[in-house]
Amino acid sequence: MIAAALTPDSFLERLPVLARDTVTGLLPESWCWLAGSLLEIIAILAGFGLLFAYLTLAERKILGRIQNRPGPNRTGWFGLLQPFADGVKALTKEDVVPAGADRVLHFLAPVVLVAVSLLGFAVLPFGRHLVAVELDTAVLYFFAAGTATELAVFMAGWASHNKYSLLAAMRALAQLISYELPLLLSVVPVVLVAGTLSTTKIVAAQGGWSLGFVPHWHVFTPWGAAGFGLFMVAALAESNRSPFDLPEAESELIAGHLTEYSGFKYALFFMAEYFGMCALSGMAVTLFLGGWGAPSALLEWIPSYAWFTAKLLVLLLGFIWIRATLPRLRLDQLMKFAWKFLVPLTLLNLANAAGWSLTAGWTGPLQLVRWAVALSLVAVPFVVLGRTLSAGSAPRTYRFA
Amino acid sequence: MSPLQGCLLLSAALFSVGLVIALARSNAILVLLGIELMLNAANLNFIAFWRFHSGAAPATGVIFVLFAIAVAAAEAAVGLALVIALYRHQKNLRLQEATRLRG
Amino acid sequence: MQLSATHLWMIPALPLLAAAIGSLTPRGGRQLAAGTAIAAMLGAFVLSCGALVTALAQPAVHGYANFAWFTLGNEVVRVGWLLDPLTAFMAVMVTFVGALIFIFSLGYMKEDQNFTRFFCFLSLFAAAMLGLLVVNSLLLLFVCWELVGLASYLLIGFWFHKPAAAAAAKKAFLTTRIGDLGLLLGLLWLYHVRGTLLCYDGGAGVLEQGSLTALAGTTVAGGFALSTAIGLLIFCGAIGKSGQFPLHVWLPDAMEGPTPVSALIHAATMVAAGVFLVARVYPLMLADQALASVPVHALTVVAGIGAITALLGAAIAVAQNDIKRVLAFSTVSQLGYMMLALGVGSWVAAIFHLLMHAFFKALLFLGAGSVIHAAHHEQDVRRLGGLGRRMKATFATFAVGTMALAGVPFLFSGFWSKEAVLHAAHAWPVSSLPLLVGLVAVVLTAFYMTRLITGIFLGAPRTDAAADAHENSAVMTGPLLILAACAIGLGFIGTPAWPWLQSNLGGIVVELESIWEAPGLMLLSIGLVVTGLGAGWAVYGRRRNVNASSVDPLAQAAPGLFAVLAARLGFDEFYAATFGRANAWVAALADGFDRRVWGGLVSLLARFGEFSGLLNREADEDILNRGFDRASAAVRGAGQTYSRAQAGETHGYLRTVALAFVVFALVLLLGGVR
Amino acid sequence: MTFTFLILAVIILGSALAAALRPNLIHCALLLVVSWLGVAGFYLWAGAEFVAFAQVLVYVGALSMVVLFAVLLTRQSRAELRVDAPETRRAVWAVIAGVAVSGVIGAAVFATKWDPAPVTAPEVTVRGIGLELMGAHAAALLLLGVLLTAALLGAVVLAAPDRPEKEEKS
Amino acid sequence: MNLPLLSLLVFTPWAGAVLLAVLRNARPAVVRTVTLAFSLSTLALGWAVLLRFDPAAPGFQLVERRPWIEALNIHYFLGLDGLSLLLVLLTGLIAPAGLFASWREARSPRMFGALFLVLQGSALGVFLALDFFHWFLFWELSLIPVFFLIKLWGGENAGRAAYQFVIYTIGGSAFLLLGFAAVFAATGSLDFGQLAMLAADGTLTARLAHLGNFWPQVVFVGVLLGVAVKVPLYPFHTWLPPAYAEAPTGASMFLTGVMSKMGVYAFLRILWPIFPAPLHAAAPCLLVLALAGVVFGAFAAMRQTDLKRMVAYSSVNHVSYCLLALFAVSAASGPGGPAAGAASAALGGALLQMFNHGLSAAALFFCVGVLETRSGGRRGLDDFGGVRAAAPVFAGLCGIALFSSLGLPGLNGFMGEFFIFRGVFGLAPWTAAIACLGLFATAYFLLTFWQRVFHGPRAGAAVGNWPDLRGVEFASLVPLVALMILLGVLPQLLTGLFNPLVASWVAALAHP
Repeated sequence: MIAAALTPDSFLERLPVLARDTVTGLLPESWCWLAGSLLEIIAILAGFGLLFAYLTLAERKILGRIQNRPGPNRTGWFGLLQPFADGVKALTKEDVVPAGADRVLHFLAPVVLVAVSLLGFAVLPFGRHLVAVELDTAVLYFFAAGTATELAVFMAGWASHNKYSLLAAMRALAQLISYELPLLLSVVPVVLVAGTLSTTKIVAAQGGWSLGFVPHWHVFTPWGAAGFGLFMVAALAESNRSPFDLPEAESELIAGHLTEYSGFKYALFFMAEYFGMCALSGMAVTLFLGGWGAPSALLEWIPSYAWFTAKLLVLLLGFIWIRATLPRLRLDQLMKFAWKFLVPLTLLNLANAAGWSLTAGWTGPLQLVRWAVALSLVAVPFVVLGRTLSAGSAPRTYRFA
Repeated sequence: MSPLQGCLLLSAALFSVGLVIALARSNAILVLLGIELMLNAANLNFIAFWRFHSGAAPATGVIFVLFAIAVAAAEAAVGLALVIALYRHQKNLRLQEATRLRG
Repeated sequence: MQLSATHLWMIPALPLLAAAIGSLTPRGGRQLAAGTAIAAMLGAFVLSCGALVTALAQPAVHGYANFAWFTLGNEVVRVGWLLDPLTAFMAVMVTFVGALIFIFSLGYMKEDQNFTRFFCFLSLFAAAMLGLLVVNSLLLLFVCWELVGLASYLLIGFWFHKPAAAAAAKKAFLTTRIGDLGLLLGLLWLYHVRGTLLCYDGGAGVLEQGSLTALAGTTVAGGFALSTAIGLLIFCGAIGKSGQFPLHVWLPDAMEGPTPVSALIHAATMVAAGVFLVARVYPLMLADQALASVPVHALTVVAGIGAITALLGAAIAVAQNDIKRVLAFSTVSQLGYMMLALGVGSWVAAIFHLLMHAFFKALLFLGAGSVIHAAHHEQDVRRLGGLGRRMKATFATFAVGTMALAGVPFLFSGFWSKEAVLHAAHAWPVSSLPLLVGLVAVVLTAFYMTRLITGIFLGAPRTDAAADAHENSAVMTGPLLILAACAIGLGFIGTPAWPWLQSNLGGIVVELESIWEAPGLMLLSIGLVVTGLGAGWAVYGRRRNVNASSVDPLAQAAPGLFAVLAARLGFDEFYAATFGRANAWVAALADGFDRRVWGGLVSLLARFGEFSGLLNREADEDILNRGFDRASAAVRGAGQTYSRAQAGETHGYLRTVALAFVVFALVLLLGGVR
Repeated sequence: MTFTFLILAVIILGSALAAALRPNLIHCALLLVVSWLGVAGFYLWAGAEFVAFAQVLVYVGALSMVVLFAVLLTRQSRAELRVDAPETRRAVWAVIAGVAVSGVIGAAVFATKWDPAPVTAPEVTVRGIGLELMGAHAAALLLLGVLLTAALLGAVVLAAPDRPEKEEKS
Repeated sequence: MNLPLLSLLVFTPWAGAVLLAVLRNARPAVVRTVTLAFSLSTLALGWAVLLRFDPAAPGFQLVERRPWIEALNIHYFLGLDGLSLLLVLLTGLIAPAGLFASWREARSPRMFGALFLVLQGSALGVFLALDFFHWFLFWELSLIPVFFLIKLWGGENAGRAAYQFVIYTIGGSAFLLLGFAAVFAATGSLDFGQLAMLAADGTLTARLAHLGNFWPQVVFVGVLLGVAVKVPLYPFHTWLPPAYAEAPTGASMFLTGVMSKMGVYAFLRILWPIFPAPLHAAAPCLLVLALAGVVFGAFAAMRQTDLKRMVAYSSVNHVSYCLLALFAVSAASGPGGPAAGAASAALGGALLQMFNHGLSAAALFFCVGVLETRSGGRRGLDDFGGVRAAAPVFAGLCGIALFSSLGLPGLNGFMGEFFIFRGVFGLAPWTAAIACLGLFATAYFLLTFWQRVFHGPRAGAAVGNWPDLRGVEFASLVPLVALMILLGVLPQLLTGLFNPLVASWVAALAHP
């Protein structure tokens, strides 16, 4: 029993696949593919929908705990039914469309946004056998799909016929374009080292352990750690999360492009933001944290999707934590941070990764040299750039405050 | 009608639409976008020939399109910068008014 | 104690070590620097004696020890040490005289600021000189040859703050370098022909029979034997180093250096290196003797140069007033003697004279140094006088040196060695000119030495400096006494009665009788010496009431001749006017070439570019444009019409392109291309 | 001639044509984005995944953003976004030119005898494209990098204000 | 353990330059230390290479060869033989010394250091590259930092000198590039080794002739011009004195110590193996030019009143000795081959001379630089007097450098020159005889230098407070001088590196 559980192909491991095959086995051969796809879509929608629901709750509860208040606790046990209450509220609210608005675009914007933010899930390998679409160019696909979110944000901002919204749209565009670059560039080293754009192969490339308990995840290499950090920072910005939530800054822009949305459309925006966050976290897990891989050979008997979920949840928790901790940036700081800090660092990291894979053959004491060089290539530019970046931005003095 | 011919006709039509946009509209941005459409039509041809026509090297069409996309991006960047310069100069984007060489 | 060839390197190594220590000693470390230098020299002397013992055991054998120095390309450069009586005698002489002069310097240089540096340079010189003697490779010999030149340069210019000293140093180095270039070429030629520069190498050396035969058997341009050509080129080096005519000009100027330096380097040792060199390669010089058809034999040239130098030096010495200058020209003259001896075929006589000359000339120079030191660095004979009473030891030893140099019979070493030279010249079948020259020089030598010694020591002091002079300390007089003893006693090792030196040098037992073949010659030379001394005494010895500015009696008698002699026959001026000017001219030419011709060419190219542009413009404006103006006036009208199509209207352009495409495509399609 | 192709053709041409006719600049731009997406779909249909995603990334992700930015930067009021309707004369000429061009090309397409199409799409993997780019087309790739850099700099220079701004006193 | 040592050699200085470019606000002391540390890397890595280098092994060692632009058959190809190693070591010595010479440079030490390191890396690249493509990149890249070093840190007429230098050399390089473009068109290869093999069996000439009958000659002349300007060969040397004279001392040292060797290196690496037949045909003429360089270079130096210009001309003279040897050997090659002993002596001597001249000329420039800093920028022949009294240690060390330069036996300069003369005498006796004039003239002007500046009473700029060598200056001059003495006595330290190489060259000459 234990032996069977320990094999990577245990029953637990294959359970979702078996379930799908059982359902599709009932249908004629020609429908199998369509039905399988539909099942996968439904599973993703359901899974992540639920995750979204409880993530909002978790966020509110955690923010509450951090701010030393209880958070929602009236609906259901520990407030567990709060998401559903919210959902019902959103559905029943009036849908307000401003008078001068571009009605078609105003409607299209949230729909496009949700649709697009869901697309990315198709190529995430949730488990050993769990990937909806096996693509040779999966990583490229993921980011290509993600780019459309910018368009949707712009549409929302423009269609609202509101100065704040338009300003927010402009801000969002600038921010998203600026952070797209470090996001992509921090992924390139992984592609370079793994030698493939396929997510499953990238995960496979991180399989195995040194000494049985140090996994070969990319995050455990100097460039990987740096890349992971950069990726997460850029992902924060891409999903408009604090401290990069300028486009929807309540205090400055009255929630920006969301100002003129209410009811279910607003809920859709909300949902899309969390989906985007989940998708990017999932990609980070895939690229840097070994995907569904177990951290130790001894823990392999736990099914792979459980590992993936665990890692995903940890990252999401991190998102929430950061939101509770950091204040919002100013717009010029935001842009400066992207172009003067993240982009050079990612470029250097790319070189670092190239050097790392070139020196793959080094053994013995040379290994130490390799590590030292790679670490210094991460640390030195970080310190130097960080210093130069903060050198210019001494605390501002306000003459007319 | 073979698939290749269909693709080529589609491309021809797209090209013409791009041409019409570039010729008929007076806004400089739209003219630029029309030209981008024409470029896309050309790319479509590359892929069509790569897919439905034997004889080419296995990846040539793809590579060509990739290069064309990159060049189009460069072209668009410069073009839009020109548009902004034009706007700063004459406070509108009507291309038919942009006939003076002197600044 | 014996020292074999293998360990011969220790002799130069000791002073070299002392030089190294001296160079690192700070200015304060006077005792250390001087002590190590003198100790090293004495050590080297002991070792040299050991080497002499070894060499004398088998005087006819050239002991050598060769080894590979380094490899260049596929050529192994081998060098070695050579021990034969020539080496050994020279080494003993150099170390002995050197040690004495070092000791003398302790007193002479006492007040000098750069005392340690002085001993460092002296040691360096000694090392190079001894190296020169012990090497078996002409390559290494050349190395040491240049290094003694360097040491000489440094020591002549020791008082570098005096511009005259600095200039003299440079002159010495450059003049000898001219000769050295000849030597270098000779060595290159020899190296190229023989593939080695080892003197003796078990039959393969350049001075051994196989090589000599080959060299003498090859004819080069002008009918010369190859050995003659190479020999003469090597002799060029000797001319430079030994102050032979026409490169003797540097030697008198070299007296700007401290007097011990003049004694050691420019009297006893380094200047004799040229003689040593010729003696070393004597087999090569002799190689063409057997050939009858050559235009000139190498040794004939040597003899000629030697004779000219001997006469020239002695004649100029007569008219000099500086003590050291007189002695310097005397050295030139005596070196000429040695060369003459070499040239007439008796290298043994030459070396005999060299050794003897080293002792008594060193003695004379040190005596002069003693005088100069006592007289507050006054060197002009006219401003001295009457020192004999105040400096008895110096006077006595100087007198011994003078008599040795003049060749006063029987008791003094110079007599015997000079006789050997004259006998050799007498025996030379080719010409009697060298003999005649030698005899004339004998008279002149005795004459100018009398003039010198009376000027310094007799009469009344002519200046305050001379009146104030006192005898120097024992550290200076001691070496004088020892050298004086040698100047008297050493001559006996080479007397006809006991030709020990000759036998041992050449490795052949010299017969007693052969020396006595021409007793008339000896009597003649004795007579000439007496004549010279007497004439000198007659002219200068009985002068009274002279002061520093009175005119020389000879100048009164023959002012023109005296002036010419006093101006050293105008060699310096002549060289400056010819070679110096040619040199400057070539330099100006080279520089001018760069600035004007090549630089000019470059700027010409640039100008040409500019010019063609200009031309183009002019042509355009004047010729083409005018025609075009008219044509374009017509075109302009048409152009204005057409220009409406080119209003800068982008759409119009694009449309034209599109329609043109359609037209061309239609033409193609309807034209039936596919 | 599949159903998918027809749909794609309709999307591509329809949105392009709509863009040609709409007066609102933003709408035109967004419609063209749709058209570009359609082209990306066409690439997918033809089996060139990589190109399709590149198309989306470049056109939808980057170009559209730049275009929209340019639109927003070059207007003074919301009303200006409604651009003038084409002058009739020019529009007629444009249509004539467009029809002529498509007619000529169409004629050429029909007049040419094409070889039969290969049954399967040529197999091109991402790795293959990468190797090809870095191998045979390495020089072109380098040149392209230079071109992009030059274009970027050129764009900055062109779009930068003519007069330097006054130095900020910090 | 297979570190890409050669790549490290080339790129470590560049990495230093990048680092300096980033350290925007660093203090000068930090900047200097960083610069020096990266500059010293060459010496350290050169030592590591030396330990692994096997002189006896034929061909190139520690080769790094990777395809780069396969479409053009271009490889990233580094390798080294005795010749390269010699020059790498020389660079390792001269570069830090040059930095020391400009240690007190107040004007933007960061830029200076960065440019210097770029220069150093490029020079190393030239010595190690074995494919014309990146060889030429390095070759040209070395010009840029030199231009700025001269222009920005140079003397009064630095601008003109810098432009002259760059335009002249680039002009030469254009011909070089043209020549190699034709070679590439004919053979499709830029690999030095392959080209040499093609040249050895005559294929190269045949293929070039296939392009057009005159092409072999045109290509040779083009390559010759490019290299000749860099060395420089006699009539193409007029850029050199102003450039060396106006450059800051450190750059002058590097220029004369390393850059002039790049030209000779190119002769040995390119012209010699790839164009043996045309070189043989042209060698008699070139021999005359090299001779003119020897003689006129030395005599022209005699006329200079600017010490730097004087040393610059002495460089022309000394480098021409190397060329003299090469051309003499080349002129004598052909059926039967030249006398093996003479040829090997000439080539070995030329290699020795390259290293020795680098040492002594750099040291001389260093000394002139010391004079310049002490006197506030004066360096005329008559601006000084009696410096030896004020600064005996400096005078002593400078004297050794001077005597090394004039070829005093016992110091390193003699070894190279003697064996060059020995070889050339065997191959072209009259040339050697005339070249002796150069030896004399060299001694003449160097002694004039020494006498006017160091001897006599203290005068001119030497009056007043005149400190002897300071710590940094002492530390940089002493190793150079010590090496001069060491190599003068034990030339085998160097000859051991390249003896087999020279032997193989000579062997190749015998069967052309």
